[in-house]
Amino acid sequence: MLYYIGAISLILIGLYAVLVKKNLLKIVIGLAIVDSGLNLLFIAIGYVKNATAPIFSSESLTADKMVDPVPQSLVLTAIVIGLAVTAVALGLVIRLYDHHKTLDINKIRQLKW
Amino acid sequence: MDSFWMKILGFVITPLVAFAVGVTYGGIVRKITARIQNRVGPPIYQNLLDITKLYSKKTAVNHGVMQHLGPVFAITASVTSLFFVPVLRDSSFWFNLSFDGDLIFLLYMMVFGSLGMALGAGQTGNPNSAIGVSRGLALMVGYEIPFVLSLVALMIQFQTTSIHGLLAVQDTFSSWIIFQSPFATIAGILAFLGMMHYAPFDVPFAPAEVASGPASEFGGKYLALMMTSGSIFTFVKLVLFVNIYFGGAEDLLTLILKTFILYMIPVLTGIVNPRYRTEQAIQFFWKWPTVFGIIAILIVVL
Amino acid sequence: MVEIMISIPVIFVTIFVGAILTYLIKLIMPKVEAYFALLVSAATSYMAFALPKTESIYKFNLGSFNLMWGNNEYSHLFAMLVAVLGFFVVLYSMDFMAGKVNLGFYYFNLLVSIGSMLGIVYSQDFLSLFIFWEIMTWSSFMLVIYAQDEKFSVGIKYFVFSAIGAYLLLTALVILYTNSGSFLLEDNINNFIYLSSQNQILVIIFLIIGFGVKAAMMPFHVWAPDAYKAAPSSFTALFSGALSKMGIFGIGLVLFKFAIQNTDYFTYFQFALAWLGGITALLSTFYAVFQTDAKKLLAYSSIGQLGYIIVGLAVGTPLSIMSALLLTILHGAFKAMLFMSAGAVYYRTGLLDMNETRGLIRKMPLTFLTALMGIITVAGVPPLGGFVSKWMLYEALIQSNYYFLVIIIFVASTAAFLYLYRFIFSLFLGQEEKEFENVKEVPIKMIIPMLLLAGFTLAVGVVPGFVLEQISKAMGYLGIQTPNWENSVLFSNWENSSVNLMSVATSIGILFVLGAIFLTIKNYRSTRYVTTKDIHTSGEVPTENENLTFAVNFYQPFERSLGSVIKPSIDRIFNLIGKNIESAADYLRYIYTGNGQTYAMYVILFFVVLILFADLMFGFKF
Amino acid sequence: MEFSPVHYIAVPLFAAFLIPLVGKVSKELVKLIPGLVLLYLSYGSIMLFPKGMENPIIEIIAGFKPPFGIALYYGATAAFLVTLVTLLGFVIWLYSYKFIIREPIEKYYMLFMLLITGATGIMLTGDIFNLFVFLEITAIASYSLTAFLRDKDSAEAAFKYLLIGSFSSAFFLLTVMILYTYTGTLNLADLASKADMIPANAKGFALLLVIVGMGIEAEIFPLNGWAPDAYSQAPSPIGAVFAGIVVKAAVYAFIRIIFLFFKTPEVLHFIVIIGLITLIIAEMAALRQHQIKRMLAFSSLGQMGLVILALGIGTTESTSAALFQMFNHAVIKAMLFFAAGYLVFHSGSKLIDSVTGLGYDKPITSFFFSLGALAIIGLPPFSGFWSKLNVLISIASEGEILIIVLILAASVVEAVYYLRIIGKLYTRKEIDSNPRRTPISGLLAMGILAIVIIVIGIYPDVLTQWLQPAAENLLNSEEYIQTGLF
Amino acid sequence: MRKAVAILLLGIFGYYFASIFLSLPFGEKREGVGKHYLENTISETGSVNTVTSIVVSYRGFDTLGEVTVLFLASTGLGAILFDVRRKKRNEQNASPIVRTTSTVFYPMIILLGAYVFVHGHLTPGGGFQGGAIIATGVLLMFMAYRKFEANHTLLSVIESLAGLTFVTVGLTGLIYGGSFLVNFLPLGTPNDLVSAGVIPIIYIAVGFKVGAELTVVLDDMLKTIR
Repeated sequence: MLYYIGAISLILIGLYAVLVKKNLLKIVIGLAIVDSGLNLLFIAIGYVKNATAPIFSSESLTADKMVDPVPQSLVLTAIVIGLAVTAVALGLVIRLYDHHKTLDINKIRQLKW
Repeated sequence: MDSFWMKILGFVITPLVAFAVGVTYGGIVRKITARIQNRVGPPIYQNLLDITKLYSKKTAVNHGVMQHLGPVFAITASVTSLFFVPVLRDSSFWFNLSFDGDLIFLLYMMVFGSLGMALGAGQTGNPNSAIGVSRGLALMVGYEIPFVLSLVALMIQFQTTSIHGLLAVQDTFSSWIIFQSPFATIAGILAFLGMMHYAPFDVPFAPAEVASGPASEFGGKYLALMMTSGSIFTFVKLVLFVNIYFGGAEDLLTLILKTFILYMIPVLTGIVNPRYRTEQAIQFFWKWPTVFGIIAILIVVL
Repeated sequence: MVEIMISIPVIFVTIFVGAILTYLIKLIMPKVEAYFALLVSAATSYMAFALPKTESIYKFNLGSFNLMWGNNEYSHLFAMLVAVLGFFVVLYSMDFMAGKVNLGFYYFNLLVSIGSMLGIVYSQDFLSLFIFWEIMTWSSFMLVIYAQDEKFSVGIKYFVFSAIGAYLLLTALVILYTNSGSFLLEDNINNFIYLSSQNQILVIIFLIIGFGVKAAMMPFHVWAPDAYKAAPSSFTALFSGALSKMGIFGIGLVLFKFAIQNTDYFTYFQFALAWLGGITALLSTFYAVFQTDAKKLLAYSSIGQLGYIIVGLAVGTPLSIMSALLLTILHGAFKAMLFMSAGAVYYRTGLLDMNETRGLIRKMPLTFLTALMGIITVAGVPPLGGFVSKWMLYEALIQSNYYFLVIIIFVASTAAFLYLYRFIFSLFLGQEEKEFENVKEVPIKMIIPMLLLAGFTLAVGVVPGFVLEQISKAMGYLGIQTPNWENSVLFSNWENSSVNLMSVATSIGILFVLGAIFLTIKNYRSTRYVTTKDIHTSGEVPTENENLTFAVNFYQPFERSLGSVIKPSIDRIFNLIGKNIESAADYLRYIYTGNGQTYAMYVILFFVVLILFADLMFGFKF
Repeated sequence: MEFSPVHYIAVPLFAAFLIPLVGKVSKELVKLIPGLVLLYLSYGSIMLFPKGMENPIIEIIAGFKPPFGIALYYGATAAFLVTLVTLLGFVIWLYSYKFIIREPIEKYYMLFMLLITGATGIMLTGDIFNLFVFLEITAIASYSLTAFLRDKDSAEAAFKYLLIGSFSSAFFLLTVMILYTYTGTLNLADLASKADMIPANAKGFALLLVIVGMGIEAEIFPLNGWAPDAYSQAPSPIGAVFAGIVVKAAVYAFIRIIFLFFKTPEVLHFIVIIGLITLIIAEMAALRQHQIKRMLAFSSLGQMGLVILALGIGTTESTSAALFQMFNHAVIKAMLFFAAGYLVFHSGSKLIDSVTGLGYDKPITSFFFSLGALAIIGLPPFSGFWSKLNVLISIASEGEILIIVLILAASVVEAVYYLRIIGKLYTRKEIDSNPRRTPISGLLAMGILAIVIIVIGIYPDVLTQWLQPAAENLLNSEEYIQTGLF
Repeated sequence: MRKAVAILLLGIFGYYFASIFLSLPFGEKREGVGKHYLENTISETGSVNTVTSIVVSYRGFDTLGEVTVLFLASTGLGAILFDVRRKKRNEQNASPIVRTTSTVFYPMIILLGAYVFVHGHLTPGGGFQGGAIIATGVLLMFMAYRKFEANHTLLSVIESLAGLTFVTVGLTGLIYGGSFLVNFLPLGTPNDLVSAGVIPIIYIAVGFKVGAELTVVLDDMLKTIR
C-alpha cells in the first residue's frame, strides 16, 4: 500500500513541478519524476507478496511463486520512452536557451494568440 | 362609320376644349391674383396671347435632341391623359379612350410628361433647371403619399380602379364621394394643392429662386408647346378630381363650374401663402394629409 | 439527330467544358477566347431554347443520392432569361473586357456562372440545386473580386451572406432529406406534410431566407450594392439581371410547392414575406436616391425591384404572381440595359461617380437611348414593359387587402423617379465638359445587346402576350390558376379595371410623332445648336470656370425631409454584429496564451473538471 | 514475400535504419529512399485494401497468438486510413523532395519515415501497450520535426508540444495500468471482452484518462494549446503530416478505444459536445490569426472537432461521414499546407498580409491554395462538400437541428478567414516579381491532391463505397472482439 | 496564484487518483497473460528470464518500437542540435585519480555491459541495461578526459546496423516463420548461453544500439556545454 502512496506522491510532485516551476530544466525534471512515479506504480501493481523475480535460474523456482513479469517488461519499455522524451526535451531546452538566453518559461512565449 | 368619325372628332375637339379652358383659367387666375394683390393685372386672354406669340416666334438656340423632345413628351403625356379621362359623364363623345385605361394607368401616364420635361430641362445644362427638377421630384414623393392613400381608400371602398367605376358609384348612390368618404377627399384635395404647384408648393418653378426652374432654358416654340401642354394638363387634373370626388359633370357648364371652384382652392391658397422650403413642403404632406389618408383607409377596412 | 443531341447533360457538358476550354485557349491563343466563349454561350442558349420542356428528364445517382435533372415550364421561363442574358452579356463583354488582365479567368467564371444558373433551374432535386447554387456563388464571387484593388472586404461580405444563405438552405435540405429519404423535389413535396409542424416552419423559413439572400431581400441585402459595384459592369448585368433571379426562382418554388401545404401558417408566411418585400422596396429606393455611384444606385434599385417581385409572389393571387414573374423577366432585361449603359459610360470615361460624369448624351446617343428606355421601364411609365408589371401588381395588391402595402409600394415607385432621374441626368445630361470631348459611342458589340433588350421592353409594353403565355404556363406548373390575359389588354378581377395597351401605345405613338414632326419641321432646323455653356443665368454670362453643374447632394431637400428615417442603416447593424463576433474571437484567442505551462494547467484543469463532473453527475458510472 | 500489414511498420523502419548508412554513400539516394518505400507501401496498400475491406486481416507478430503475443488488426477502418496515410505520405514526400533544402536532410527523412511508422502502427496495432509505444514514436518524431527548423519559434513550439505530449503519454500509461490490473491482458480485443471485470469507478476513471490522454493528441479543446504552435512552426510538409496523418491516427485510436470500452450514450453525447466546442472555438480563434499557417492550424483543429463530433453521433452514417471528412481534411489540408508553404517561401513572411498580390506573381500555387480553401469550406463541386453534407445529414437524422446550425455558423466563420486570404491573393498590388518558382515536384504534389479533390467532388462514389464497411468496422466492437481473438 | 491553483487541482486529482489506485489489491496473485508467460516461457521461447522472453519474444514488437524510440531520440537530438554553436570545452581534464580510475574501469564497464546484454535471457538485464552500462562507461571517459571524442560516424553505423539487424531478424522470421519477429532458430537448452533462439541475437543488437545511441545523445549534449 505504501508503495502506491509513494508512487502517487512522486507523480503529484512531478506534476507540481511541471505546473509551477518556471525553470525549463525543472519542468523537464518534473516530467522525469512523473515518469518514475508511473513506472514505480506499475511495478508495484505487478508485485506479488513473497514472490521472487520471474527468472527460472534454478529448478526449485515455480511459476506461482513469481511476481507478474508483464509490468516489468512494460516498464522497461516505458523507461526507455521516458528517457527518449527527456533527451529530446533537454535538447530543446538547450536550443531554447541558445535563442532566448533564459530558462524562464514565462519569457518564452513568442507564439501566442 | 359614323361613330368612327365621331370618335376622331372627339379626339380632335377634346384637346381643343381642354386647351381653351385651361388657358382661360390661367388668365383668370392671373387676374384674380392681381386683384387680390391690388394690381390691375393682365387681361384674361393674356395667356392665349402669350402662347400665340410664342408659337410664332422663331427659336434661336437649342442644346440638343433631348431639349427638343422634352416638350413633345409633355404634350404627348397631357393629351394622352386627356384621352383617358372621361370628360363628361354619360356622353360617349367625350369619353375618347377612357375605357381603355384606369386610374392607375392615369397616375403613371401623368408622370410621363414630367419625365420628358425633366429630361429636356436636364440637357440644357442650366443648373437652375436641374435644381427645379430635383425639387419637383422630391415634392412629388411628398404629395403622392396622401393622394395614393386617398385613391386606394376609394378603390377598396368601391371595388374598382376605373374612373367610370367611381362615377357609376356616385351615380348609384346619387351622392358625391366627398360625402361618402370625406377623409379620402380631404387627403386628395390637399395632395391636389401640391400637384398644382401653386404656392406654398411652387418650389420647383419658384421664379425668384431658380428662374422658373426646368423651363428656364426653353423659349419660343418650346415654351409655347410646354404652355399648351400645361394648360391641357391643368384641365386634365381638374376633370379627374371632379370626376373622382365631385361626381363628375353631365354637361360642359357644370364641368366648368365645378372645375373652376376646385381650381380656386389651390389658387387662393397660393395667393395668401408664402413659399415653403422643399423639405417643409414634403413634410407638410407627410403629416396631416397622410393622417387623413390613413384614416380614410382605416374607415374602409374597419 | 438534333432531338437526341439536345438534352440537359449535353447543355451542361457544353458550357462547363466550354468554360474550361476557354480558360485553356486563353493560355494558348489570347484574343480568341472571347469568340470561343461567345460560341459556347450561343450554343448553350440555343440548346436551352430548343430543349423540350417535358420529356428531357435525366436521372442518375451520385454519392448514394438519387438526382434528377429535367425541364418544366417554370424552369423554362428562367432558363430563357438566363440563356438570353447570358449570351448578351458574353457578347457585351467581348469589347467591354477587351484588354483587361486575366481574361481567361473572367470568361471561365462567367460561363461557369451561366452554366450553374441553368443547372439551378434544371435541377429537379435539391442536392444538385444546391451544388449548382454553390458553384454559382463561388463563380460569381470570383468575378466580384476579379477587378478589385486594395479593398477586398466586398467580396467577403458577398460571400459571407451567400454562405449564410446557402447554409440555411443546406440545413433545410438536410431536414427535408431526413424526412423523405431523398433529395428529389417531387418526393419532398409529397412528403412535406409528414414533417412535424415545427420543422415545417423551420424549413420554410430557412429556405426562404436562403433563397432570399441571393434575391437581396432585406435585411440580407447589404452585400448587394458593394458586390454589384465591385463586379465588372458586364457581369453585374448578369448578376442583377439573372443571378439574383435564382433566389426568386427558389422562393416561388418554396412558397407554392411547400409553404402552401402548411395551411395553418401559410397566410402568415405570405404576410411576413410581403411586408418584407415591401420594406425592401421602400428602403432600398430611399437608399438609392442618395447614392453617388451609378452602379450602387442601380444596385439599390435592383434590390427594390426584387422587393416588388417578392411582394408579388408573397401576395399570392394569380395576378400578383403573374406580375412578379413578368417583373422577373423584365427586370432581367432593363437592369441589364441600365448596368450595360453604366458600363458603357465607364468603358469610355472610366468614371462611375455621378458627381463627376456629365453631359454624355451627344457623345453616346445610343447608350443614352438605352438608358432612357431602361429608366422608363423601371419607373413603370407606359408604354414600356415596366408599366404592365407595375399595373398588375397594384391591381393585385389593392384587390387582395394589402392596403398599406400598396401605399408603400406606390411611394417606393414614386421615389424611384428620383434616383432614375439622377442616374440619367448625371451620366448623360447637364453640362458637357471638355474632359469628355473625345468620348465616342461604344463599339457595336456592346450596343447590340443593349438595343435588343430595349426593344424587348418596348415589345412587352405593347404586346405583353408573348411573355405572359410562358408565364402562365409556368404558373400552371406551380399549380396556380392563371388570370385573364390577352395579347395586349390587361385585366384584373374588378369590372372596368383594364388597360388596353395597344390604344395606349397608339395614342402615345401618334401624338409623339405628331409633336416631334411639328417641332422638327417648324423649329429644329431653324435653331442652331449651342453648347451647354451658353445658357441664361439670370442675365449674367457665365465665366469659363464657373461651376454650372448641379450634381453634389442632388436631393438634399429630400434627404432633409426624410430626416432620421433612413439613418439606422442595416449595414451598420451587420457591421456591428461582425465586429462583435470578431472581438469575441479576439477574446477567445487569449485562451491560447502562448505559455506552455498554462496549457499544461488546462490539461489538469480539464481533467479535474471531468472527474468532478463524472463523480457528481454520474458517480463514475456511465 | 507477400505484402502483409506488418510491412507498413517494418519497411519504413528498415528504411529509417538504412538511411544513415546510405547517407554515407549518396545524399540523393537518401531523398529517394522514402519515396521508394512509400511507393512500395502505396502499391501494397492498393493490393491489400480490397481484402481488408472484406474481412479483417489479423497478423500475428512473433508467432504467439493473441492475447499472448501482439497482433496487428487490419480491418476495414484501418485499411481505409492506412491506405490514406501511405498515399498521402507519398505525396508529402514528393513535396518535401525539393522543399526541404535545409540540413540535416538525412535526419529529416529518417524522422519522416519513423513518423509514418508510428502513425501506421497506431492504426494497425491490436495491442494497447503497443499502441502506447507507437503513440510515443509518433510523438517524439513529431517533437523533433517541429523543431526541425531550429529557430526560436520552432524550438518553443516543440517544447510546448513535448510538455503537453508528456501529459498525454502519462495519462495513457495510467489507462493501460488500470486496464491491465483488472483484466490481466493487453490485447485490445481481449480487453474489450473482459471489460466487465473492471469495477465501474476504475472504468470511469480510465475513460477520463483516455479522454484527456488521447484528447491531447486528437486536439480537442482545451487540450490543443500546443497544436497551433506546432503546426505553424513545423516545416510545411510536416504541417501537412500533422494535419493529414498524425491527428488522424490519434483520432482513430481515441475513437476505437471509446467505442470498444465506453460506448454509452452519455459518453457519446459528451464527445459530440466536446467536438462542437472544439469546432467553434477553433474557428473563432482562426478568424483573428495573422499568420497563414497558424490560421491553417486552427482551421485544422476545427475540422477535427467536426470529425470528433460526427464520430460521437455514433451511427453508421455519421461514422462514415466522419471518415469521409477525415479523408477530405487530410487531402485538402495537406494541399493548403503545401501551397501555404510556398506562399510563405515566396513572400518571405509568415503573415497573411504579405501574400497580397501573389495570385498574379505565382498563379499556380495561388490557384491551388484557392482551390483548397474553397474545398475545405465545403463548396461543391469539391470533395469537401460531400463529407460536410454527409455529416449534416447524419446529424439531422438524429434530429439535432441546433448542432447543424452551429456547425454551419462555424463554417461561415471558416469561409470568412479563408476568403480573406483568397481576396488578398488576388488583390492587385505592385510587388517585386520574385524569380523563385515553385519547383515542379511541389506543383506535382499539389496537382495530385487537386485532382483527387476534384474527382471526388464530381464523382464521390469513388470513395463513398468504401466508407460503409469502414464505418461498420469501427462501430462493431463485437466483430472486433471475435476476429481479434480468433 | 498559479501555485494555489496547481495545488488545488493536484489535490483533487490526487484524491481521486489515490482513491482509485488504493482500492487495488496489493501484492495479490492475478490471473491473466502474466501467468501464461510464466508457465510457458521455457517451453515456448527457451529463455529462463521471463521478462526477457516477454520483452524480446512475446512482445518483441514493443521492443522494436522501443528501439525505434531510442533511435528517434538520438536522431531527433541530432536534428535539433544539428548546428548548435559548438562551445569550446574547458580544456582542463579531471583530477588524476578520476582519470586513472576511469581508464582502468572503462574497459571493465564495457565488458560488464556486454555481459549483461549477452546474458539477457539468463539473468536479470538485457540489451537496454547493457547498452546503458556501456554508455555510462563512455560518460565516465567524457568526464575524465575533456578531449575524449566519440566517433560519430562509427556510432551511427553501429546504430544503423544494429537496427537493421533487428528488423532483418524480424523480416527473416516473416519469411521463414510466417510471422514477423518469430523465432526461426532452435531453442536450445534452457539456462545455456546459446539458447532461446533469436533472443540473444536481438539483445546483442539492441545492446549495441542502445550503447551507441546513448553515447551519441551524450556526445550531442556535451558539445553544447560551456
